Amino acid sequence: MTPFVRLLVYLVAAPLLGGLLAGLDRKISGRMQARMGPPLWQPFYDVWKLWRKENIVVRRSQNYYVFFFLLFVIFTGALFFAGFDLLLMVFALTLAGIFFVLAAYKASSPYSFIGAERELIQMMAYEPMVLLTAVGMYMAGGSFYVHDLASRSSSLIWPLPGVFLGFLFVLVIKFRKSPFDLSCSHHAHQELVRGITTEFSGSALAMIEVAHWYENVLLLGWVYLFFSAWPVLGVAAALAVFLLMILVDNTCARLKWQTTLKSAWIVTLVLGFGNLLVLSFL
Amino acid sequence: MSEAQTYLPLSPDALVAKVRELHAEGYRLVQIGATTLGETIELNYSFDRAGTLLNLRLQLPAAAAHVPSISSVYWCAFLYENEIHDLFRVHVEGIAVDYQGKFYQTTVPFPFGTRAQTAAAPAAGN
Amino acid sequence: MAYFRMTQMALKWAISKPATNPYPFAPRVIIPGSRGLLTFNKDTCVYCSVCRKKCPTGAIGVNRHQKKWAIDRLRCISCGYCVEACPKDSLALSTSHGSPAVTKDREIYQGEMPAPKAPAAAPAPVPAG
Amino acid sequence: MARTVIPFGPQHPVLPEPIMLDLVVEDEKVVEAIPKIGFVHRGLEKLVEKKDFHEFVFVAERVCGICSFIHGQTYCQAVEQIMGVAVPPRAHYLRTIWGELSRLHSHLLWLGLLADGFGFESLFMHSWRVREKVLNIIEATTGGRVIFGTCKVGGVRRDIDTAAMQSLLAQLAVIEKDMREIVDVFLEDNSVKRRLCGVGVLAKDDAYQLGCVGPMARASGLTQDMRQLGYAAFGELTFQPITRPEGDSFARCAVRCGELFQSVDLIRQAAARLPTGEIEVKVTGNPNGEFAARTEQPRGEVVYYVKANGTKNLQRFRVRTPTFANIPALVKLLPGCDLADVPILVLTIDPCISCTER
Repeated sequence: MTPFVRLLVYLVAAPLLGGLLAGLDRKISGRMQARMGPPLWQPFYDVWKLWRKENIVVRRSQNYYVFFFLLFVIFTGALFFAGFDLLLMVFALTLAGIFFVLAAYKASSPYSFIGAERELIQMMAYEPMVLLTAVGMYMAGGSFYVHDLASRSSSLIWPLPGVFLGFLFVLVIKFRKSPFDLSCSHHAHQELVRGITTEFSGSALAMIEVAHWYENVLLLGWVYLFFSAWPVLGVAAALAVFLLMILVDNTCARLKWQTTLKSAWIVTLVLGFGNLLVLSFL
Repeated sequence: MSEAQTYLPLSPDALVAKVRELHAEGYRLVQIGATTLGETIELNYSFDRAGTLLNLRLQLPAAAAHVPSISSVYWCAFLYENEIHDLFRVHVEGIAVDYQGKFYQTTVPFPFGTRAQTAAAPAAGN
Repeated sequence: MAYFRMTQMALKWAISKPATNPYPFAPRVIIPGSRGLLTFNKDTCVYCSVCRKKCPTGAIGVNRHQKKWAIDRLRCISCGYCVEACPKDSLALSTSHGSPAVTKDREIYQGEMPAPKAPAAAPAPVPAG
Repeated sequence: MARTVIPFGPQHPVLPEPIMLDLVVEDEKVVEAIPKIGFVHRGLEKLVEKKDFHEFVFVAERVCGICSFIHGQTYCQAVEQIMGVAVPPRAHYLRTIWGELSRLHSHLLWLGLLADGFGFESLFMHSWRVREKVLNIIEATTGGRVIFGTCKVGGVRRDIDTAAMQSLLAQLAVIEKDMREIVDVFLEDNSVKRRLCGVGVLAKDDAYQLGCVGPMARASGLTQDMRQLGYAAFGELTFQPITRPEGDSFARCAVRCGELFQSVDLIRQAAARLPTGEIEVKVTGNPNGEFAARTEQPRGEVVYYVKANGTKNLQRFRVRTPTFANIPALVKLLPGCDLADVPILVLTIDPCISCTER
């Protein structure tokens, strides 16, 4: 596949796949909680319904920020699947996150305000590890370009086991799963109502939802990159990681931001940094 | 089941001193309740020690029901005192946390008071 | 290990049958002894008004002369006081909960009148008043 | 530092009922908390002037939707005491069994809400799954699920026959096993402990001074359980109040977990000693006198003050519910905690606002 075709496939297939994964998540979570769970297509029904709903905003501008959030998430994914620079991708994703935070700040409600603060703390928690992952891939694979990394004959998991585990840890934060669903959990049952997304409704909320689908596919694509020498194993690993996230979500209480920050940095330091240190001496 | 329950009649002036005495003896405040009996309002201060109930009983004229607050002795009394103010129009002086009649948001002001009290209250109420 | 107790439970339930019922599609398991909908038998009723007097919520209305018995379903709390009081056993509590009451109507039952008037169709919801 | 006021309630996803807390926060530290209640004041106490004292049991039961049976029971006890009615022993035992079943379902409900408060959805669902089984027992024996409607002045309205009692005990064994699984998670899971241990510590003296009741007081080391007064059949059953010395949220959770098994044990004891005979006596005449009945609700001590003057309507009916007595402690605990701890602290007093306001 040429990069251009891959890009097109990503743009069309990622929301479908992401939505399906979200549906699978809800179904499996439901079963783990001894419930039936909603139909597999429920996330699509939800987004469709949100899209047609009345748009109520506190400030008109908040929805533009949400639009840019969606745009930059798609842009990040496009960079990744077209085989571009990993570093640029990391910062584009951060920028997308910042737009999301700005949107929440703009709504000026105490819930979304504190949700946005927590989102920033979460970004501080996961960002070092995400960067280390990119650096580690460069050290082991000799390039920042996804295209080069994906076409290597040996998998990146062998030199980077610690980085991989550290990456899994921050994935829990990125996927907004318990124990680290501080800023916004998947359902409105926390002290901040729904945290960062409290003040969004209608099509803006639908955009946030779709952005998460794109983001999830991108992150799972990154998991795949660790196993790129064996494509089948890579897809299986990405799916396994996703199931693991669901299991973790259903077996943990939500922790506080202090614990999140501390544990994420310890993991980054021990697993991520330790791995790179060993790699540089070898 | 029949437990002994004592009722001690008291005057409002002697209340705080007696309550302080009970506090020193290790009593726990169980409740403060009011009852409208015609044109008098009866207040019951219930205390408990090791499972026996002791009640202090005050009789106040409904038209001018004033009572000192015991929240300086038992801080937790502030809720009960706000309650008897909002429902019975008993004026409690010096509550630790005074809600100024905004504790219960009732449509009818002082709903549990005597009929004269309810009628005399401003219609908009609290 | 203590940490994995929840994991065990989650995995166990992930592969076993859910504990919930798909309620509106599958009927609820009926528990015998449940106090549900109050049913009225107009053939045995003598319209003595004992149920009306006993009802703690005032949900029942009885008109002895017109032989009418009425119930406000939204007021009925299925306590069964009327069932215990009824001298003719015309009232009973079924285990089902009946259809949801969506209007504030009273269900009116018209008993057989001795006069040659045609009996009204029962049950016929008539606006409350 | 910038201060934000977070309106916590009266409608808020973690709150089961309408209490409002104005939380003044600096960053995520709560510096002040002002409670407001009065959103669901129904004036039930005033209703005694309209309903006669037999009918009023149904109103008393509706004071609370969760601990409803014990409310009805306490009311009946107060009236029976005033009228000098000797309730048959079998009725006493049946009341005990139903009271403990209601404690089981209330505590399981609370455990679920607590799990939800610290963001543990699947534990929440599992707690309520087990609660459902308790509700099924209750439905089979009384006909209602949360409003039992079986208590009356002078006894009870339904009997549990031998076959039903056997099936009750069999189901109870299953429930006990399920509860053991869930309680193990609450008491031993790492992430749960991290959220509960050391949060909202209430010293023993403070708990006594603030008038705490129920599990809140027992978690701070106070041996205070109204069942020790020996009402209903409790005088003839053996049990020890469950206490914990720590006084934090974990202790309050652990006390309630312990009480689940205590209730199962009490039901078994009561079932084994269930006397035969009548379940009610005929009550004639009207009450004249006053009495303050006290029982142990799942949430703590409830006080029913009943004053009657010889007519069919009571003169005064006053309820002091356990939540009312525990709110001062909540107000004391909140300042200084993290915003993330607020749901836990609010839930550990097990707030039941509709019964607090009657």
